[in-house]
Amino acid sequence: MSENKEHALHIVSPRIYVTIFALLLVGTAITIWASYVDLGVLNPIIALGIACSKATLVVLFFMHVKYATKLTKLTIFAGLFLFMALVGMTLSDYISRAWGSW
Amino acid sequence: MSDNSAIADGVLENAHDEHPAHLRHHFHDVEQQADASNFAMWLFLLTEVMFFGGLFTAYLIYRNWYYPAFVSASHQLSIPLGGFNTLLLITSSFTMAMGVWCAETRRKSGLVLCLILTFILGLGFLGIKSIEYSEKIEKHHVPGFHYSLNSFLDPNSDAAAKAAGDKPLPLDVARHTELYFSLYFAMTGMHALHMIIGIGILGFMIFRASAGAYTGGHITFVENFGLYWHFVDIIWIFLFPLLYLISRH
Amino acid sequence: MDHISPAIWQFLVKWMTNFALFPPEASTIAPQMDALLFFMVLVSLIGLTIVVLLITAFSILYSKRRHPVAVQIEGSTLLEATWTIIPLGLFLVMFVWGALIYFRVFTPPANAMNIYVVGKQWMWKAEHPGGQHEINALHVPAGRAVQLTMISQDVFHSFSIPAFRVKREAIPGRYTTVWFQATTPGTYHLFCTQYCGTAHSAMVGDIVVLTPEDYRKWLAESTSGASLAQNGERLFASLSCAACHNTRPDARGPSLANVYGAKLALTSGQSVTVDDAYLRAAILNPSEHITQGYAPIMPTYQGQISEEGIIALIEYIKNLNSDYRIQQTTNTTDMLPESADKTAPAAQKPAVQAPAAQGTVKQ
Amino acid sequence: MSDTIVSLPDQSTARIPKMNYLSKENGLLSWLLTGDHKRIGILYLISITFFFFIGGALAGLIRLELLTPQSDLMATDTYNKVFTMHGVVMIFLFLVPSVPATLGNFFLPMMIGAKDLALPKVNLLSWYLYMIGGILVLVTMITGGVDTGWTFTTPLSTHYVNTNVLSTGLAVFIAGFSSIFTGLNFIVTIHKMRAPGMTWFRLPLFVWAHYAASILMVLGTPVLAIAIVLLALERTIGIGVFDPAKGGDPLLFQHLFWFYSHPAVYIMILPGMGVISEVISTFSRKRVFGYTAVAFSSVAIAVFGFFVWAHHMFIMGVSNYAVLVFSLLTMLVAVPSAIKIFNWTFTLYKGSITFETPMLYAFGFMGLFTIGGLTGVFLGTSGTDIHLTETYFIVAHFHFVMVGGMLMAFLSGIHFWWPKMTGRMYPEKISQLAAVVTFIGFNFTFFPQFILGTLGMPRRYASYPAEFQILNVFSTAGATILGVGYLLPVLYLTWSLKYGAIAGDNPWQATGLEWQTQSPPLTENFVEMPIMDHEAYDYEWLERKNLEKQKEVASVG
Repeated sequence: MSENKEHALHIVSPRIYVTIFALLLVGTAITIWASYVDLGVLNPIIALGIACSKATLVVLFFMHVKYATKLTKLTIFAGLFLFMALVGMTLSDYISRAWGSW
Repeated sequence: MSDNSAIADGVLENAHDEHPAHLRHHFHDVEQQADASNFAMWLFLLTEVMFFGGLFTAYLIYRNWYYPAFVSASHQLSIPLGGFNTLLLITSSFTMAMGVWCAETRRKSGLVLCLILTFILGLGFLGIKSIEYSEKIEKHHVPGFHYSLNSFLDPNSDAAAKAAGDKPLPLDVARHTELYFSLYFAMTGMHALHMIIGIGILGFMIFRASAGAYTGGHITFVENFGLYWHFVDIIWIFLFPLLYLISRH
Repeated sequence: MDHISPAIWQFLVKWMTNFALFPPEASTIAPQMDALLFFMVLVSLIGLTIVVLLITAFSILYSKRRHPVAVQIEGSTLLEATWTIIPLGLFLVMFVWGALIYFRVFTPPANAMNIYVVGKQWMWKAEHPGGQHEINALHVPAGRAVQLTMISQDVFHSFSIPAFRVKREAIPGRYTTVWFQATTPGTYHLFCTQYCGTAHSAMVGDIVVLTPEDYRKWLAESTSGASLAQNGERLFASLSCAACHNTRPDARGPSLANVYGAKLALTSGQSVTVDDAYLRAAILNPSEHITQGYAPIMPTYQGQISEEGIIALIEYIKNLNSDYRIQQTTNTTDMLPESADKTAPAAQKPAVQAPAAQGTVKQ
Repeated sequence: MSDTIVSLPDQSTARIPKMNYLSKENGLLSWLLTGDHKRIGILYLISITFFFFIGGALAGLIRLELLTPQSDLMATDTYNKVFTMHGVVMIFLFLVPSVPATLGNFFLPMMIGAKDLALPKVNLLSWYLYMIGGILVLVTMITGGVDTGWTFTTPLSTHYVNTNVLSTGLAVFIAGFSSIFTGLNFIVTIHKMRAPGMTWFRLPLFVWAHYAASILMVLGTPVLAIAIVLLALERTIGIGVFDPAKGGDPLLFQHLFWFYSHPAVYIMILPGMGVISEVISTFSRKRVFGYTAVAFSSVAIAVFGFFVWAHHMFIMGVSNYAVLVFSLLTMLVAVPSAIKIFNWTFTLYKGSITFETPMLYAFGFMGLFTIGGLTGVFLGTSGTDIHLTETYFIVAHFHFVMVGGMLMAFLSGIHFWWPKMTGRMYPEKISQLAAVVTFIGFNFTFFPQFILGTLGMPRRYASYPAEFQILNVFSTAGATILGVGYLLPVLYLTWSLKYGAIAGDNPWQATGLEWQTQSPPLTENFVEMPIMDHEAYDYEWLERKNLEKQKEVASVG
């Protein structure tokens, strides 16, 4: 098999799990708090930013991707890329419609 | 959507026994088998990402078009309930991760405990979700024939809108709140459906785990289910700010 | 088509048209489109010929009988680069050329006369500015740019005139435009090309291109008594638009004179140019289109005006070059008893949809 | 020198091997509960053929109706139902699963030297999902059909028709998951199950093509699924996301729909291209010209294929800027297809070509796909798209690609691997005749439609102006010939199951691993795990191997 075998059970210690869990809770608290502060356009950006970092933590540690094979990482990356393409290219139509005909 | 469990079934097959004699006939070794099912699970999660991708696209378009309506409509959701649900789900993700660790380190009672905790937390999430849903049903905020604009045309008649200090919306703006609730129900509904499926599988796993099925070294099933459960958690991590936390100041 | 020999063009178009292999060219855009079309056909034929010739030649030369042992060849970067780059270049030429034509078809000239088209299951309704209505037919003058502003009342339809090489979908909920300048008088096909339900294939009609004189004659014969703008004026009065959009100093709504084409600053901070789409949106979703300095008090008219009604209103507003007409409307409205305001729309609607003079409507 | 490469064993002594995947177990249950990729491939082959002929019968009805300008054979709404069901059956139940689920299922594991697909149960599940989807379509058809067109355009499908949109949607949804699982299975198998020595660049191009198509299946199909879910909600509850009256945008449905359905045409054609690579190489005894380019062009098609979907909506009110971008990207996706055509052509160069049936179909494919591909450029070019879209030009274009391309490739593949699947040869002369008849019939049927489209005849019309009749008569006449061309293989292939000559392991002297084992293969595919010690399409290796075998036999003798 060409894929390397580093997948072979990297056991993540519970201490890391607890840390991540705490970070996630803190992140949730910050999002809720931030939504009550008027930051203008920054509000949704902060909310999404925190959501993205929380998701990244979950993916990297809870889902063990930090210790996973290149193939797994590539797979996730491909998925995210296409997700962005779907959202981005569809939105590009909607945004540019507002620009008028030419 | 029994597809998740189907994948799991295929994988489950592999988890029977550590003895190479019980290795599925078409694999060279246990390692290849575990690798393959893990990769398959990731691919399946990709399809889930794209599945929710369509919903997120729709959400972003209409949020941009009808921002004022989305703001008022989102004020109908309760942050304490939503926040508590986030807490439950994150905790359940944590217990699930610990469950995988227990399986890796062959702690049977730990695994069973973690799975039961995850199961309870998941049920708790659904319970709170159903409280939220029933409130929407009472207020006629379910899109369709019975949809009512009262809370938005006359915020004083509505406790949540009043608390958020909403101004009455003109009819043409208020009408677009229905789109918000359509997306709210579509997105949280799809998410809840995934939770229900997950909880079903969890129940099955608790049963199997207490028989010692996953603590003999073959943990693929637990691992893959963990991935699924964390994925569902991630979806909620995005749904929460997008649906609950629009312009609360 | 100056760059192709007239004789060849004659052959390509006239002869093929006569033998029903090619649609007639009856608009200014048609020869331009056809030039690209012929170019693409030519490229395709050359490409196809190369492939077929190569396959045939290789099949003969290297058949097992003649060439019993194959010579293994890994590939050739040079050759492969050639057949990557040449098609890419040709495709890019087609892209640019095509984009230019697309640009032309969907950018109407400033002086184009506007005709409104409403699509519904399963007919086309055309509203001329002069008040002429047509169903499943469209009369246009030759030699004059005509813009169609289209909308659908229900599902997607598509307004297709093959002889003009133009086609545009009529969409529910928003205007689309297309324009053409007919060159040759005659009657041409009008098709609905977007599948729209049971009688899709019956949603066809005639495009009648008339000489300017005939067209003028037709306009005079087919008038329904009131122009589209006059219909709009009536609607404007009956919906009590003038209650706010009047010219009094204390008016609650902005004056609409000369508003069409103007740049407006909105309360949302946006700045928009007023066009058909904006006016339609402002009538149906007024709260999101409040002119700066005015309170958001305008009610929505969604569900109260038909698409034709909105078109009449837009046409009316378009033609408001001074406040004079509005003042008159105001006067009329003032004279109406208060209760008449509510019954008026129902009473006025039939006038808007009154059938055109006999002989011009194909039912 | 003979002009064929067929080398059959001595018919007087040859026997079908006693132990093979067909004979291992008996009874209906052994088929319905099988995990064997080969048996599932056969199950698919049977069910797909069934649905192909249903779709074909519907096509026949369409052509009959269009024989005359009036709508006289059936009422317009019946006609609308017929073409809708034709589209749904042919696309979701035939074209999408055709090559991957039958030939791909059967041969992909064998080609990479695996015993089975990575997830055999999921593979069986996907066949059941396919069957549920198929049966739902049949039920829909019996209970009154659906008349939205296979594109389910909103708001027509959500608010304006009262036919069985929901059951059709559910069928497509379920069949979609069948194809997701097939794709997922292939990707995992190709990544994780390759035999020792089978590096990525030793994979047969058939495998590369399936890999690319699988990516599209896995990532594209879920978007269709969610579009259908939203459509169903819109239709049942009226949630408004596609309803302009409630502020929704009906075009959003098309964005989501075409995000899947454009890549879907590559799902349909890529596996066919894989077949053509195998066939052309085998019958010209030569390694495919520019292996790497052909492999990467498959992947390039898959990747670019995702970014061109809005070219289906050029005149539907997407922004003009989006039109420019999507038109440009469409031009880019056309290039890899051109590369493939030329690479296949040059594979013939200095080869040693024979003209067995699979090769004839492959030639047909190359000609028709070239036309289909080039006319696709007409439609991807924003300017000419205005005139040609929504007419018979588009109908002709995608039938050239799908029927002229994919179906030719499918038939080519079926003939090519038939001896491996069944252990028996089909009658050569009549099958060559069928290939020629199909080619002629096809051109008669669909070439006139290019002209009809240019003339402006709209698609999905039950009646049309009288001046289009002559070409329509041509087309209908051609369809009759085409029908004969498709029926013939069913007859002689069935005949060959019992009476065909014994094929032996490798009748075509092909190099793929699937040919280096007995026909029909064992359930485990190989007696011992194969080790790949040569490049793909290495005919010299095959010759050496044959020589060794001869020597062995001689020395034993």
